[in-house]
Amino acid sequence: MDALLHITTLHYLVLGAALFLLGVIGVLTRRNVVIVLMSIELILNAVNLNLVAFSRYWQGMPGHLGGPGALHGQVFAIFVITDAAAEAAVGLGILIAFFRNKETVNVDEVNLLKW
Amino acid sequence: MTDPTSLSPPSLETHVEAHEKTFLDANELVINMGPQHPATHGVLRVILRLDGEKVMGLECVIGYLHRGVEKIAEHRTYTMFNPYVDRMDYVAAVSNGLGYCETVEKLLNVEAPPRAQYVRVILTELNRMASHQLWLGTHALDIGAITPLFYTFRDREEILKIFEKYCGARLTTHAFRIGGLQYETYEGFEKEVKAFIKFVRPKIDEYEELLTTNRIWLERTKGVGVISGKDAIALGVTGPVLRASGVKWDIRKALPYANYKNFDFDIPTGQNGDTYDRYIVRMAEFRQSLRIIEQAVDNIPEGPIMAKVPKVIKPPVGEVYHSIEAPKGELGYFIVSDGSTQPYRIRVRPPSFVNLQALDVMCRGQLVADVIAVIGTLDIVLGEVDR
Amino acid sequence: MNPVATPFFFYLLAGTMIIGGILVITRKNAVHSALALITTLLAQAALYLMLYAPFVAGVQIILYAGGIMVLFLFVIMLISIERAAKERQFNKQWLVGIVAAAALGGLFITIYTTTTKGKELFPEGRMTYGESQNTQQIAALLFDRGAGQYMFAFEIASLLLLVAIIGAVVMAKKRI
Amino acid sequence: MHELIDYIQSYLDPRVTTTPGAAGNIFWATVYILLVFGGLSVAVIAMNWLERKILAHMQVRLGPMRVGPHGLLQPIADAIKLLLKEDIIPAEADAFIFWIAPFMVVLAAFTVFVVVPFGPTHAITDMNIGILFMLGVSSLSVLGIVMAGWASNSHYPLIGALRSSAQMVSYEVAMGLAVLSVILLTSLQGSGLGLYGIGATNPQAYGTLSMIGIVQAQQEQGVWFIFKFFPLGLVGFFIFAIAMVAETNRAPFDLPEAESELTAGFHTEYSGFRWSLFFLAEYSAMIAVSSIAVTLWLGGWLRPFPNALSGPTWDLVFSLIPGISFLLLAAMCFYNVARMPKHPLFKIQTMGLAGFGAVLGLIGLVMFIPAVRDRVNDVFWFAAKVAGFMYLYIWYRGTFPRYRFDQLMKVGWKILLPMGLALLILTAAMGMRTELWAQFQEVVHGL
Repeated sequence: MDALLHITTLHYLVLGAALFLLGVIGVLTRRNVVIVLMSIELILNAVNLNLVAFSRYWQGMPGHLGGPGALHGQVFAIFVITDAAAEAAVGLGILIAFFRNKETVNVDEVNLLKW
Repeated sequence: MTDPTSLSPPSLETHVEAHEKTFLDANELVINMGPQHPATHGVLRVILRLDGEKVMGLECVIGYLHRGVEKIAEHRTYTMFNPYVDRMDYVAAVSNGLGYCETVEKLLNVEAPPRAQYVRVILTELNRMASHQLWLGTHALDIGAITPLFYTFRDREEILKIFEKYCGARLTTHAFRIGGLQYETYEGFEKEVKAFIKFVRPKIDEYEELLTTNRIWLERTKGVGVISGKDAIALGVTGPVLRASGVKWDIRKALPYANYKNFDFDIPTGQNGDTYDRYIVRMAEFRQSLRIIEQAVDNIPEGPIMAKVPKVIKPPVGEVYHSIEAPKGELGYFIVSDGSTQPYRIRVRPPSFVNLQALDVMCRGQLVADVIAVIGTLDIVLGEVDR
Repeated sequence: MNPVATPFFFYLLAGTMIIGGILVITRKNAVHSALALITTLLAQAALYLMLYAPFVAGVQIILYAGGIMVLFLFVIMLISIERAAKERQFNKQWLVGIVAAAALGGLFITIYTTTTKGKELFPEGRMTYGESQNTQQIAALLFDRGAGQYMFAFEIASLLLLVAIIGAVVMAKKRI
Repeated sequence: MHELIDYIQSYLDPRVTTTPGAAGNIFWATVYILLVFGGLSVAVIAMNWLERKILAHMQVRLGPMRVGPHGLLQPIADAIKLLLKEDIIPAEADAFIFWIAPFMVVLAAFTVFVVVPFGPTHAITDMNIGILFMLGVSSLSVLGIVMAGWASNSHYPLIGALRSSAQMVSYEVAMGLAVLSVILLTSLQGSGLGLYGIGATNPQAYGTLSMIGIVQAQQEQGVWFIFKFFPLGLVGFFIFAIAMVAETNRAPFDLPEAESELTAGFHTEYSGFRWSLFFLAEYSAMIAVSSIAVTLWLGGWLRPFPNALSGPTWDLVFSLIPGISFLLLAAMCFYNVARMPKHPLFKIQTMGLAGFGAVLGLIGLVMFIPAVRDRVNDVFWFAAKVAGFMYLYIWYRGTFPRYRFDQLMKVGWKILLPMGLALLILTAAMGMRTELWAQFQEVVHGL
């Protein structure tokens, strides 16, 4: 019970893993491209959660291991968010072009390299 | 020059088909603006075909206010029909009455006495100002400036007070009779009109102060709803809309009626034929109207107010067309008489109706917001469009 | 500022995130999915606050919830989703997908259980450091002349964004 | 119970220098939340009445006059009407999203007040990321608007929502650039020190994102940021002042709800209570962005003329102004009581106005008590500056026509954005001018 009530890094990691799995399921099973893209966002967020949790973990370590300035995980999370923005912009741009030509948003109908 | 026949709007069937598709992949979003819409000045229905916000074409659906005025005329005597014309362009009822009375007078071959002519000119020009004030308020409101509306209504009230004192009605005045005036002017009429001129001069500057040099107003009106003089003539557009396109055509000068030839005034014209020029032209017309009223008030002659007109009007067999310069353009009446007490047929040429035809030409390629501005600048009154 | 009632808020937010995540991948209507994803992202921003990462939390709200998700909603509105909502929602290999994900989950669980062997994984150190300088510290890591290690990466990220902007415009524009 | 008393005592101690949230004082934080949100609701109600009256007087009419003296009770009557109206959900609408969208907008508009600093200690909390939090949370209201437009399942709301989201997202960029220039300014310490401590003796001289920190930076540098680096601060302020009007969808940028084109934009299909939530959110968002502008450029809670009119005497004079202004309002009320028609039908109205004046006067008198005076002074100046912005909002609405959508985008992307970028670069260069000058001289010497 104490292990459940005392929130440690591990708790965040488990949460991150769960979100990651949800994202993977979404990417692998859904047909709607928009929802597939959203599932990718879920995966990226799961990773971010891990990064920030580890950053917190290293901040609590003694100086030679990490110390208060160990914010590399957070900086990484910011880079991941930047990437997510770029990915969403390009992904949705592709989606619009795709929809304009094929009038569908289903990922399994994207079966031509050129149209 | 644009061939008017090539300007016909797309048929309704294409709209229905277009409605099925989404608007990203094609040029079709069909929007019904009106008949219940805050910016269509009544019950005008405009079917807009949009590409995003760009207007690909539009179609006006009219008739929601049709009352069969022209048909009613066939069952009324000439005198009885006189009040009906006030209900067409209800914001410029005096002009409508003037046009009708003059047409019947032309048919009877009588002329109103000079005193009646002068009073007619004063009231008509006052009415032109009232109509323009209403136009300015609503037009600015459509473009988003809410304040001018209240300023113009405040000043229009003064005109309506003069009307009310003269003939007892404010809107549908029924001010004139065939052959002259029914009422002699009331005590202090000239003084009140003069006081009104003094009162309203600075007010016009006040309207201009709010709008003429306002950057947003310029951006919203310059280059919007452009129509060339040639197109305007081809479509039969008249009034300030035509003059703003650079055509110097005003029936008061071109085919003088009443006694307009006795007055000294200019015809303001624009160059670009855009919404801003139409605004400027109408603002200038305010001042010209004031000039005419001033001259008329100073020179009102004494004398009778009615010509010799029989009690029962029975014009000779024949037909006549007469037109006047109403605030919105050329208002013409075509009357066919079969010699009885009732007209055989009356056809009205309403300026709003004809001007509205230009809407499609003026709006193509513009944005939705411009349609609002252009409807406003055409200054249509649906009572006149639908009759 | 110390977080209060940590376990309560952690489980509340974690539950919100998991439920939101499940809704994202199960809803028929993409707008509902987006709404669920927004909830998940906001809960995650709150979790960042609990992890003493206020700047990342702020970036999460302003970029993810306020930027990326608006983009998503915008696109969902541009494409008609009524038809997509009526169609089959899962593709033909959905079973394979779930099995693969389950295998991945099994892998996670195996690693967690076999490597700890009763020990506490990642023992929590003592935090002597509050949030008050967090933004400034991140700025130092990103920009500072002496201690900034990520200056180059930051510039590369900006280049990436530029490429993404151009790419998105090229993709989405009808006529260039 | 004992702890509770301790909490209260610990906060009432004049030596307390942090906000309740930063001090971890949950009790006082809760009290502040209730106070701020109560005050906000009252402000929205007052704003509703004031907007009608001021706009009416700009337009040569009287505005509400029937409900209560000079229509003072009109907003309450309206609120009752809106609450009693039927709550219509269109048959084809997406009921859940239609239902939840107004709450999202209101939540976003209200949450930002968590970090608004009404005084050095008068804020619910002082976040390290204060301004970022405000911009982020206020941008969440776009989501609610987009959802409201989409869920209504009708053309006009959809176009209104698309316009609104495009508009808010694009003006956020210009807004963010203007805010960034202020954050650069906060890193300056006194005169002669460079940005980010580059030329400074103290290498840790970083800027701050904290709302309280920004005002304190202005206090330390002895200048409001609107006057800093003379034209630059002003330009930044103007960019923000324009962008904030667009951000709150008010005239002349009120395209999403352009009455003459889109009837009522994204809330066309809403009625009653849910519509009033949008209304509430719009006004509280106006107050929120105004308080950002006040905090960033106009010195937040600082009184005007701190340098020219300094010294204890002037301090005393300025601390009397809150009480005096309330007394003036009371005097206005009594003047109008005297002008009320002497007719039995107006008896209740006259008494009501007199009572209102008496309440205002009483508040004014209470504000002269030294203990109260020192505590409300900050809040008063902050509120007065925000009220100035609120008046501007009404003035814009009475004066300007509406922009067209493409013109709006042009202003946002082609004018404000380049200006913001140039401003940011110039501000940074001005902040580092000594350093830059030294480097320039080095280069010249090398040649």
